Amino acid sequence: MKRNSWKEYQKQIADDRYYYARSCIRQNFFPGSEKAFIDILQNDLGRDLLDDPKHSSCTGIGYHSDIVPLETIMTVVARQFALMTEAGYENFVASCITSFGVYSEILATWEEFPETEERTRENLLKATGREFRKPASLAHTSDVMFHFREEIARKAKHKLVNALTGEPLHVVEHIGCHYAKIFPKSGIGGSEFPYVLAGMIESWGGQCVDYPERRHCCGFGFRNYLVQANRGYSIANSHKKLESMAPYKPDFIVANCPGCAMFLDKWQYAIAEMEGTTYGENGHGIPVLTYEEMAGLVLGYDPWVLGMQMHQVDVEPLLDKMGIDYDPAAKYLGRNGKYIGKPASAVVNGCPPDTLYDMRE
Amino acid sequence: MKKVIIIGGGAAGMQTALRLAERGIEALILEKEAEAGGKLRGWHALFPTFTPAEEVLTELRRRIEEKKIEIRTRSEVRSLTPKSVTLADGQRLDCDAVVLASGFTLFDAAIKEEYGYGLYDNVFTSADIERMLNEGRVARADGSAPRRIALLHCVGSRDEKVCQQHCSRVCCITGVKQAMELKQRFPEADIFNFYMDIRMFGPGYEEMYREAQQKCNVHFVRGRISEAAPTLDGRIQIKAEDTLTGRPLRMSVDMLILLVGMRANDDSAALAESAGLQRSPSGFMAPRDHFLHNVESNVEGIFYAGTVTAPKNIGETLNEAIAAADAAADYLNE
Amino acid sequence: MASINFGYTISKPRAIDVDRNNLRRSDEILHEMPELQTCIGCGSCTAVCTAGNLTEFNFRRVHTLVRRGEYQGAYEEMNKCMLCGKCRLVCPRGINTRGVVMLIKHKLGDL
Amino acid sequence: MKFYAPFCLPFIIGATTMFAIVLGKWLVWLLRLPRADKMLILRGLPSRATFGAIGEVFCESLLHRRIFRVNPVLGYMHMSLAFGWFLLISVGWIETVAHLGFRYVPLQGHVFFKYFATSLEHKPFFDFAMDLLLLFVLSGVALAWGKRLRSKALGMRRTTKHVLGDRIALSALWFIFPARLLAESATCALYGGGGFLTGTLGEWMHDRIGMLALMNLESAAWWFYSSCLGLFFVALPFSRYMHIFTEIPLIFLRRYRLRSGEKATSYDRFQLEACSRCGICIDPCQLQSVLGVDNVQSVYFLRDRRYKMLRPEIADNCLMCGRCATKCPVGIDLNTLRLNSRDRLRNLPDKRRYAYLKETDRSQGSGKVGYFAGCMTLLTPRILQAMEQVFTAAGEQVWWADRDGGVCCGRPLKLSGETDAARKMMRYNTELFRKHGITTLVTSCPICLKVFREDYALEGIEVLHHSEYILRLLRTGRLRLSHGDTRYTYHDPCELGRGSGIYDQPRAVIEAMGQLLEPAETRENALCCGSSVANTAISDGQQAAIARSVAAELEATGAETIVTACPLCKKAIARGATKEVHDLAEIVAAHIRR
Repeated sequence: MKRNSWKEYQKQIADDRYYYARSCIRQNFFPGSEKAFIDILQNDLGRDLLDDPKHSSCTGIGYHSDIVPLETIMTVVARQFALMTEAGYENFVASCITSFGVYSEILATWEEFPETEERTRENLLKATGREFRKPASLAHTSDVMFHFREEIARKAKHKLVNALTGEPLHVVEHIGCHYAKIFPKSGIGGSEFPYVLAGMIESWGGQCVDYPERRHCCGFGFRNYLVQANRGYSIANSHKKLESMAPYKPDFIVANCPGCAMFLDKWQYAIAEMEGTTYGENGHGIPVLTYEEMAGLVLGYDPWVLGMQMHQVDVEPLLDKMGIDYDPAAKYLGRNGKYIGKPASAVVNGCPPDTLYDMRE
Repeated sequence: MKKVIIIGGGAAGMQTALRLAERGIEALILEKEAEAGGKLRGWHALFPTFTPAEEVLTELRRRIEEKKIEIRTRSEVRSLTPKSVTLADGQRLDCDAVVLASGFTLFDAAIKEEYGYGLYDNVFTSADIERMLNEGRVARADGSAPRRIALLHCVGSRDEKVCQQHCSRVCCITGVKQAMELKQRFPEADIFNFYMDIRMFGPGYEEMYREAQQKCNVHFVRGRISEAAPTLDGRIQIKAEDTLTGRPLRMSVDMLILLVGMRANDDSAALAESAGLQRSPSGFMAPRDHFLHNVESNVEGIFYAGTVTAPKNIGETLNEAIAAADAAADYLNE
Repeated sequence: MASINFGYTISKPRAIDVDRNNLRRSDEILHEMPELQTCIGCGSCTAVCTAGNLTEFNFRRVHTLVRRGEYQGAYEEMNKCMLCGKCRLVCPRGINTRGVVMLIKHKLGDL
Repeated sequence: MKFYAPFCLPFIIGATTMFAIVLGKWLVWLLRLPRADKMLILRGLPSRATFGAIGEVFCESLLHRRIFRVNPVLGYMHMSLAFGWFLLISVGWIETVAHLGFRYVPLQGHVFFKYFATSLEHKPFFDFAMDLLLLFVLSGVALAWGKRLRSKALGMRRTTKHVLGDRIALSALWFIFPARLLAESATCALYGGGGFLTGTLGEWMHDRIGMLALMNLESAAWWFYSSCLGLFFVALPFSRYMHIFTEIPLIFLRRYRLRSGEKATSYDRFQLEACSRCGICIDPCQLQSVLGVDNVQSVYFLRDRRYKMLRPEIADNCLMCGRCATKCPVGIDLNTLRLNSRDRLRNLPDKRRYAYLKETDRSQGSGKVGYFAGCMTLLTPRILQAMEQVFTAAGEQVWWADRDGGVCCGRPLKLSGETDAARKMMRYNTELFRKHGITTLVTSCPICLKVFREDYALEGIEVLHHSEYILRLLRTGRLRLSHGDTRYTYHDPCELGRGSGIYDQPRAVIEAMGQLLEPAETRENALCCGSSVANTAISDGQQAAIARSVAAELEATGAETIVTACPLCKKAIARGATKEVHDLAEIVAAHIRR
């Protein structure tokens, strides 16, 4: 399906000198991805990016779980901006979709209600003695990656094509809700069919899968996942998406949101263990990648360096398909060859359930 | 000079006569009531503009007098042909063409016994309300002011059980109009409209509907009232299903207003018989076709104006009257 | 083959999935009782319903669900009906409601 | 002399087969009867009932008196065949005895006596008598032929459509007597003798046909006659003609007070096969006369059920108005059979059903007299209001059982065949009535009335329809009505009239207020309003059509007001009427004198 709507939604993305804000979830679940982003920008693209150790969580999860009040999160965000200002940067890039949403939301709030900005400045000053300038440009890291997609394509060692057949890979792209559903203008391609990931996929030789539940939320929904009683509802959302995409036989899923990447991956495991259903080829799950991992593979990074061994669903079938050579033995060897341990076999990776146990016992 | 007899002295009849006069044709209006004006008489205000019905009626009457058009009241028609009309008293009037503008009959709400019209106090019809509005005194049987009012749509319309399958079209908007008028009189009152479908077909109707909901806070419940029963304190308890919540609903109201539909006149069968006119299943007269000859009957020289063919609002009726008059005039000038 | 109990299950979707529902029975019912299709959902039947005044039974809702292919529990619901016939007396579309109840029970009884 | 010839074979085989099967059937049915029924028979046998039965068998099985009442010509046809044949046999018997004295003569000897008796001298009296009887039977056969060709000729608008078995038996029957005439005449032609019929015909043949041909003709004719008999006898137990032998035991059992119930029993077989498919039940059926539905009437229902091909759409499509039952010459309990067929088709006991019927008492007031409006009455508030006025005028303390919605009496469900489930409602209401300690139960709904009287265990509680109750108030002077000059006509509700035998009370009440005009078909023959809860098959349009026809007949009386005594009838007729339709109670309330 041809989508032109994205052309109406364009935004200025700074070309250089980024102040980088990390994501809580990704540091824990996809540490390789953020590393890869930094490497790609600094080494492959030779851009200036500051990974500031002083910055903190944006407390977005707490905010969306009704734990952190608005004033608090405003102050926290103000502090991030202050750090950026002090470091002499003005292009703020967030690695987390929720953070991105939070930053956009707060900037907009300050726009609409200047008094809140004033109060925040006072609070920040009282609390930390810091002052800040609002960023000249705010972008999500996937926006940046999208910005350089052609450049990356030129440097590509691999393409998103099946090395054997030469067919383009079928990719399901999943956009985090907070990327553009809050402020359509803040996302490339708007809120309905953002083009940010699709753009990368297309310029790197892949083909986007358009399936009925494409726009549906992954189901994280903060409280829905965090409160165990609601978790059945949370997983039901991913379940719905997977049911809907499976007939299109996607080769992998790529997400630009920490939560989405994590849940689309981990819920496949949970569904397989609970119902025995898997959605990928020959009884396996569908590999779920972050856009950095996707870019990394395209640029010829080693999958284990990208941290793809951290995935719930094994990525090997995809690597083989793309004709990427990797060392299976090295999968669970961390930095300087230290064995980091190996997860138990799982239905989602084509292994019959050998263990019967109850998490609650 | 050619002469046309117009059966029915309501809005349609008078407008037809006026137009014929303009076209230089003599018109004679036969009205069975003691006074011309038809259903406009005793109607209070017209939707969607709240124009007083009296205003329209007076103007029509004035023009009729100005044009010196003869209206014979108390003359009921027994039978007709394109060239003559026979009255109930046997008197035969000759003419060159006939325009049938005998209008409609209001559905008798008492037939829907379960609503208790004529059985309990405080059950009224839309016609009663118009009358009360004209008299300037809307009140419950004991004279007190209503605090809660329910209007029921589709009484005697779209109802196989009373052999009235057609939609009377104007009741929906009438319900909205009366709800607003009542709200104006009783700002404290809660007003509920019980409907099956809301059909706002006319210009400004949908807007009026919105206004009733938004400005007048009129409640709309999607469900048809099935039973009404008196309560000890002389109110009416109504039962319906709130179909949008899927649960039975009961409430006591101070006034239950039945929006009675339009049905074909009882004598329409006999008239049709006498002149060989075709009728539609609803009992109204059937025009030759619905597009190019919608004011002509299947009989040469007999024409239709207004609600004699189907439920219509006043505006449509007045327009159609002109069309009918022109059709008749053209026919005579051939 | 649930092997692991995580302490929660996957909630079933609430949507009426007409694609998944098997409309065969519903079609049979409408074929035998085409007038059921003329229901305008005015709710008169439910409002007068003798059983509906004592229970959650909602004739209109149940037969509508059945027409959408949602048969689950319809038979049990219809069994609440007392077949007294008030609904048939008030239906403005003249639907043979008692016949509908019996037909649905007949068609879905073996579910 | 020996009484055997090869041509007797078909007859002998046929006769033995028939008697074997018929006796077999009787035996099985009797053995399968419920114990209680068997006891009834044992107790009945030595009683006067037996004699009564014998008398009835003579009147009905032979003379067909009831058919005579409905339709003389048809009556004569059946009578000439049944009684005529019976006489032929008995007089034939006497003839043999007269000729040979009391000695054993095999069956065929009697039947084909003419053939064997050629050597004996003639007894002109018997020749004459037998010919007369033969003529009598032949006249019946002629009528039967006529009925097939033009049913109207015999005053029947429609006649039964038959199954194959019937047609075989029927054609065989038609040829039996012409064949007999031919055979006997041929014999007379050869050996002389015979009466005014066979004799004359014999001489005529003797003069025209050659000896050899005549001899061939004779044997052929006897073969044909015997074959017709044989064929008829073999077909009989499988055809409608089984009624000849089934009606006899049925009459006895009925006299012993055996009855069909809501559950099928072996007794039903006697009723099923006692149906002669005369088709008299077709004409009174309004589904036939008004809607042209002509495959559901009792005759077809019984046929389908007997041959195990009964479909629900047939069983359900009946108003159970009982018009056919009043006309049935065999007096078959058609409604009950219909009912227990539906029970067979639909009843499935479900313990969980209607568990919600607890703590649902919404009754109001208190008093020795209870008033149960009934579901339908709740939709006709005029009746409710009228009853209230009546009660007040009579100063009656009333307990209102279901004014604010109650539990259905259960009859509609029972009529649909779910008899066990219906019992639950009946039990619930019974307990409700008991709980409030009423001694009289008044209802405005004949449907409720019937079920209260027949299926509820209400010992100590008198159940009255409001027409009965009001009449009682009038008779005891507790209620006084003003008499006007309005002319009323009254529509008998099926459940009230034919159903509960209440015809006079409402009429008496009406006559206390004005003039009563009877419609063309009234009382036992009154029409059904068409909205009967017993029929779940016909559409609203069809109900309305019946209602219109009924209204037309009522309006034809010229009355100003149509009165009935059933909320359902009232609603139904009002749809088709141009005149006012009111319930009895409404009229009464309007005429109360204070």
